[in-house]
Amino acid sequence: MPLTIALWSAAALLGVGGLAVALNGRIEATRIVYGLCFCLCLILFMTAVVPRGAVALTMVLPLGLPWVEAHFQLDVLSAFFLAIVNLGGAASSFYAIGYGAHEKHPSRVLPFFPAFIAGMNLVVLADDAFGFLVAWEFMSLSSWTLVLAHHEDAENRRAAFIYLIMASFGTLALLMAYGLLAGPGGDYSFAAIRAAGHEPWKLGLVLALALLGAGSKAGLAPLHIWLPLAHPAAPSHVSALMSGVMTKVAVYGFVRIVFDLLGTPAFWWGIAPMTLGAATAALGILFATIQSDLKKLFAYSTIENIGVVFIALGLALAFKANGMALPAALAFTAALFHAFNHSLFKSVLFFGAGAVQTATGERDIERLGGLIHVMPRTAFVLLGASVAISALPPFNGFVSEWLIFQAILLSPSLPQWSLKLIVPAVGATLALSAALTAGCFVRAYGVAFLGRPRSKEAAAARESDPWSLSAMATLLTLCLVTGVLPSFMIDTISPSARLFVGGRMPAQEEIPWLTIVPIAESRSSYNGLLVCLFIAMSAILAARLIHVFASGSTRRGPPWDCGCPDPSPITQYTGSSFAQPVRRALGNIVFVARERLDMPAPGDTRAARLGIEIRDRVVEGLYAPISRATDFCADQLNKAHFLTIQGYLGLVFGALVMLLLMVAIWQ
Amino acid sequence: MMLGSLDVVSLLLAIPGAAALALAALPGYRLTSRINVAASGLTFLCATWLLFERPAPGLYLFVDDLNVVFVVLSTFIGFTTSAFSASYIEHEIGTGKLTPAYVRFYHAIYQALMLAMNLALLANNIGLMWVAVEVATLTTVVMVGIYRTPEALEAAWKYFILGSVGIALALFGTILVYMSAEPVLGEGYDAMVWTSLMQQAAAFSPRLLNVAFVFLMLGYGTKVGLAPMHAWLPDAHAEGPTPISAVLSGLLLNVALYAVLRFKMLLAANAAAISPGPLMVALGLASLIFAGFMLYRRDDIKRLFAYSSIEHMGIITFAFGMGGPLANFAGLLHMTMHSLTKSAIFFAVGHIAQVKGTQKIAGITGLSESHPVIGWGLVAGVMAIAGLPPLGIFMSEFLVVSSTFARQPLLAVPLVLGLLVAFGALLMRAIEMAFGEPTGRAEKIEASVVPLFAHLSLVLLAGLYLPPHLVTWFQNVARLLG
Amino acid sequence: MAVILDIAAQGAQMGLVLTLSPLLVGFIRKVKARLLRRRGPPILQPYRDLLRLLRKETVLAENASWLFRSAPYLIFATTWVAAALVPTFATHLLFSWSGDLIAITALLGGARFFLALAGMDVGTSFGGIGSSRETMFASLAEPAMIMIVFTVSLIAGSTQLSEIAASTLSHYQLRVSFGLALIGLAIVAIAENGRIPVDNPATHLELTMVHEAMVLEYSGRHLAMIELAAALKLLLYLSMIACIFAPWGIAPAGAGPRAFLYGALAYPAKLAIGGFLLAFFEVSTAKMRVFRVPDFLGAALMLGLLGTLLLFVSRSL
Amino acid sequence: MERLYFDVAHLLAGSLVLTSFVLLYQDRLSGLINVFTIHAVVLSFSVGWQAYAQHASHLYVTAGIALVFKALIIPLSLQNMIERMRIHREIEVVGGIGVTMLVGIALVALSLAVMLPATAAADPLAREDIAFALAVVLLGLLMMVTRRNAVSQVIGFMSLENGLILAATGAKGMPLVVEISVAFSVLIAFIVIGIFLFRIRERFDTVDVQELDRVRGEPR
Repeated sequence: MPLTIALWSAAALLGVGGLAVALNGRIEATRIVYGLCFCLCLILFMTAVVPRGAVALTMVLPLGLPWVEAHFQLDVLSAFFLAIVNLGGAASSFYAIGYGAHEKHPSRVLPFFPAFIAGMNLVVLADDAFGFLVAWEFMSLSSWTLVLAHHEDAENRRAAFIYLIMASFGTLALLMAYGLLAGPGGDYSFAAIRAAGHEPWKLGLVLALALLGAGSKAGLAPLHIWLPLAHPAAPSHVSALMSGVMTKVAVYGFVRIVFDLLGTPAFWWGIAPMTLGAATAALGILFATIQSDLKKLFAYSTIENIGVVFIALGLALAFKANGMALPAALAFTAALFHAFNHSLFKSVLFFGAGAVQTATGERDIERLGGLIHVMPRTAFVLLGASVAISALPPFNGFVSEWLIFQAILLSPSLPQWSLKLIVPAVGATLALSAALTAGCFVRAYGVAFLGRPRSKEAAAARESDPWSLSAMATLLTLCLVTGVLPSFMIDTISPSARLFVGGRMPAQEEIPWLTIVPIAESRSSYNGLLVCLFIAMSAILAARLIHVFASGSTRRGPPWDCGCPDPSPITQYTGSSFAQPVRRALGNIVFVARERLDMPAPGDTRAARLGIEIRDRVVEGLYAPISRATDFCADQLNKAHFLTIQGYLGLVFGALVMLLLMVAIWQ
Repeated sequence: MMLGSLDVVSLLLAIPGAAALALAALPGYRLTSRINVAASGLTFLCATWLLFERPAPGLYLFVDDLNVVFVVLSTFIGFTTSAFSASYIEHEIGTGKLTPAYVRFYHAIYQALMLAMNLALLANNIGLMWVAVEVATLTTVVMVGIYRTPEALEAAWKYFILGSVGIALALFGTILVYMSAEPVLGEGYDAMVWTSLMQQAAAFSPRLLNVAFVFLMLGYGTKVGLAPMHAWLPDAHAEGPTPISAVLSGLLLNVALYAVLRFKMLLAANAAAISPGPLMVALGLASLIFAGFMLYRRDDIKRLFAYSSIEHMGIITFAFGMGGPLANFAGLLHMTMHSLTKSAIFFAVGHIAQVKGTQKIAGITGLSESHPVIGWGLVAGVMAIAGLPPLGIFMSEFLVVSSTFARQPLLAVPLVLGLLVAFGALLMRAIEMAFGEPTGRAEKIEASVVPLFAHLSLVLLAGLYLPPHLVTWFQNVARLLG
Repeated sequence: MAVILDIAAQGAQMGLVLTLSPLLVGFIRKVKARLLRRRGPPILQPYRDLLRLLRKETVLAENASWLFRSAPYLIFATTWVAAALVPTFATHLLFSWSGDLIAITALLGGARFFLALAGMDVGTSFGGIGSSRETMFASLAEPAMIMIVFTVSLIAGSTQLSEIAASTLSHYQLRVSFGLALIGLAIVAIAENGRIPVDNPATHLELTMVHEAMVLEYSGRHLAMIELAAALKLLLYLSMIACIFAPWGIAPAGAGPRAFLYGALAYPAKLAIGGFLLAFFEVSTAKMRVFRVPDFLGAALMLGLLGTLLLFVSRSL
Repeated sequence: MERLYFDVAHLLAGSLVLTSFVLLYQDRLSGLINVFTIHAVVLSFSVGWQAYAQHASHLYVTAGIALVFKALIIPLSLQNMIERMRIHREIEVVGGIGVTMLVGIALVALSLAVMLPATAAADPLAREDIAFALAVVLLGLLMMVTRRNAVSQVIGFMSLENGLILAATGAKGMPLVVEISVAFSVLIAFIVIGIFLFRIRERFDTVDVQELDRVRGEPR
């Protein structure tokens, strides 16, 4: 029953897309469409969270490949990701009821937004390879049109181009993976694929293809280059969906294939996701630290979080392969938990970026500043989101990363040497990127919201509308709730952990004081609620006591600044100067950061300038050669377009003679 | 000729023939274009009738599962194209690119072309089929040259020379087939009739068949537009009237492909002969990759899509070359989808070129801004031809790639690379044409966009749902093709 | 009844760290002065400073926001909670399991997060310098800390400080990685508390200062809160080192009042030793350039990683 | 008697191949046309002989068609066409006659190598015929490849079709359909070419194919 409702709602979403076309140009279209999307997403969310036991619901419709038909299913994993998708979908629809009013040409957004959500839902619900890929690519296609919403900007067009190329590359990879799994018989239903046995080399190949396919959609390095281009190009509520939700759908695809369809893993399967994830995390956060475009920065931080998720998934694979059910469950739970958390706070962050952009027309933090005075509510919500994404207690980001650390601490008992050597390095990288995240968001928030406005747009900004604010606030509250009461989330994920890694963490609801205990009380435990309460209580207590017994009086004065305050806001620390230490200390790991100082000679009156050039090693080392090779081949072959008739006849003649020779020799 | 028993079939030939004569005689383009549409519609109805009543094979004409697919498809596209060409020709006369006399000629030739193609598809006699294909070639040559601009003449001349060389090679192959059959079936007609050939194929001299297939593959392959015999195709598409480009891509290539398939079946029926698969696969891959790279340097919209036709013909040939029920099914489906989509694209291109007054891509950017309907139509068409879901070509490409990867993983790699290369070029052009700042003239398009969206909606439907009858029918054909 | 005692013990712990931390600062200052042959300020001077600051009225910059005003209390609270989680005179206190070593690290990270933000709030160049440098140091110190946590907790089989202390007590053996962890932790502690050679708490020299630059705009009670938090942090690190590497005399779980007494006596002694060593180290080294600090911390990170690797490998031996 | 049949057929087919070589060698347009006339006559003779040998009366028709159309009408009209275009004296540069000859010989060898083993079953008459026919076809194609003048390309194409007819008649008892169609198509082909040549004349004052390539739709 819930599955039926879910499918109907997905179809209804597509219908809403059609309705949006019909309503084209009407002023109230925005509210109607987004309102409908909100309701439908809520319904879908309900179908996901309504308790149905561990049994998977399935359904077959006479669509798609005739002899396979369209299979749909709603098992625990699908339900979990269905919840993620529609939570994000509902939030961004609600946000867009207010935000969408500022859209210049809504006719380029409204029809495709519901289609995009529907596509993601169908990916999660699909139960056969063909349906999965159709939904998968449809999701890419609809989001592609959304990336092109502001097509007059050449940058966006380029972003859209790269995006769809990478997307269909991923789809082709997945297609081959499914082709390999289904075999020449061509029974593409997941049930049949599970039933069929496969040779090991086949499984390894499929794993690699799945990494390519799902990884390119999730933004796994080195397939990530499209992400920081495409996500910022779309309208902000769409960016939130792409960054917060679509990447999770990609994670779902990976989990579905590798943990479900492939059966029992070999120990080395875990290595690739782990190492790639670690590389992705470090690379993503280092790039995020040097960005000055707010949305680009968030996009790069998405890449980092995807890396974290894949680290945990790789650990889960390694544990599962060695039959260590409990640690596998821990890592798996951590991965899914982190995916959920990221979908929450990344949506908030992109909403905030959208609010800032509508308020100031700026995305460049170097031209912002002091927003905390003019848009205090937005500033407050974004502060919370920044704390959450920086993995600081008592918010949810900390809990999931804490769980991953606990999983890493269990990995010495893995028998294989390769894993023994890799896991600690991965752990160090994870710790490094976690620390860098905090710094990155201090920079982003501090430069954009604190200090003094660096442009008159920033000074003239206004607080954003109540719709957007309430959407952001709700998600942030969820972040806090899952942070202080993580045990519920863990117990929600446990069934899928049991299903896919054959074990589960200790049931958390039995533990007193709402503490979470990954393995055993004596090993490690964390109680978000108590920590949160203690911090709040002692802060309030201290403030109260001081105001009562010591002085509470305050006087406003000019800034001190070592006695020489400069009124002009240009003297503030800029984003790039803030990032300079990290750029110098760690920069050259993944990118070539060069500072060019142009210092005039003494007596010369022109101003000195400091230029920074950032070069991306991945792009230069991997993608530039590919495009060069394509151009070369195109140029060479293109000569064949300008032959004379004799030339063409010569081709035919040559082909004929060659074939005749072959026949003569063959006989 | 003994057509007594084949009334529907003879109608399929008689209607276009009569229409051709009538149109040659009648003046006034409005009336003639209406007659043109009506005749094509009638032909289509007769073709659909074949689905229900299947006449017994005769000495000259016959109907089986395989050619019914082609007949129905080509008559349908002939019908929609005639509807499109009505509005297109009107505009051409308005701008004085065509004189009424030429239009009369044009309509007559159009029906003659339909006649030739139906004959080629229905012929039960390899000689007759050859004649029909040759006639089809000659008529299209005339069509391509109809504008009489230097470019058009050059294109038509090249088409004529290459086409007739191909035809000549095909004839030689046909003769060889006869020679190989003659010792078994005896002199005379029997040795040229499909039905009897197929029954006795196992007994023919395999070596002769091999040589014959080389000639037939190259000869009819020229008409299919496979590299390296493709040279006539881009210019012929680009310089002729757009309806003819649609007919070329949507129909004529299929007809030639049909001939190739027939002879492939003949060889497949003879165990001792070399299997035709590898040759087809090689030519298919070559065309796919070659055309994929050629797409990057095209600055003329019609040549762009002409090369994409080469690419897709390559995919289809590849699929049939792979063989097996799955790949054959995929090939048939892909051929159908490609014909529908590509003709739809050419409808859109025709309108665009007429509005903008140029075929240069640089002159037609920002369509979705200036002409939303046609612009998004073009985008949908390109996305369909590039094989994105939920449109039909995705399904066939899914089957081609996955079945290939399941059977010959190494062959799938170049296939996928070729698809990706072509996709990149098409996507780049689509973004360039449909988005960005509009250039060129921006007046309304008065022509009807019904044929365009009729095709697109069919393609969309097929991508989501294939009626079971169609599926079983295609599966039979796929089994027939071995 | 037992619950009340537990709560009392926990409360005592929180009070103890709060009261001892200024004393520790004063003690270190005194030792440093003595080592430099100066008389130096009285040991209780930090208390006086705090009280004076608390009584003064607070001067805020015009464009200071609510974040600037609330940050000091948050910083103080998080540091205090973190400090309360570290066993000082007794292990297995009532709330000790509500957060482990990783949580403590994260809590300190939270405090730093708000401190860095507060440094940028007024929009002066000095605040920016301070925050930026603090962030860079932290981005290396935190992973180093995590790796040390790995090392320690792999040896002890737990990330709970109480359990670690217990295991160290129960079977104490010299291990390479243990030593590596100790050195690494010492380096991290020096960096985190802004001591020489990373930072000099005593100067206001623009080019060198880090922590002082961030709190430059603070005055009155806010400054008091921040100073107290800093003192707490120093105490926290010292007692953490003591609890992990020298847990002698600390009261085990469910111990009687006698054990608590021993613990209460042993703890100040350990602090004194730690403070003396710190002071001695500070007077015997010089401040290093800002951009050499990453190498300093990188060394800690490498030590931690090395320790963890050794343990991972030795597990299968 | 069989022997005689065989020898004459062999002689005629061989001389057809020989004429093809002459065509390859000939580089003056009018000369080319004359040689083509010979080519057509030889063809009609060999077809006639086949008709006599196979007792297939309908082949006489083919021979007649070949004689009338290919040996009379086409050469004459081509002649006066090039007269009117004033290109009948034109000597077109053919890259390396010698090389072309060698290639031609190689082609003949190839066609024999392909055909003789393939047609082991068929009777020797047919075998020889089909092999020589293939040689003629390939030589015609070679000529089309090497010549850049439209007229000579057409002639090369027609010599190619002569080879086809030779093959068709060589195949025993092949029904009339084919010959008619061939003649028919040649006729149409010729008409169309005529139209084209005139149009080309109107517009470019030359029949040099490379001129055409200068005006192609997509300039490089």
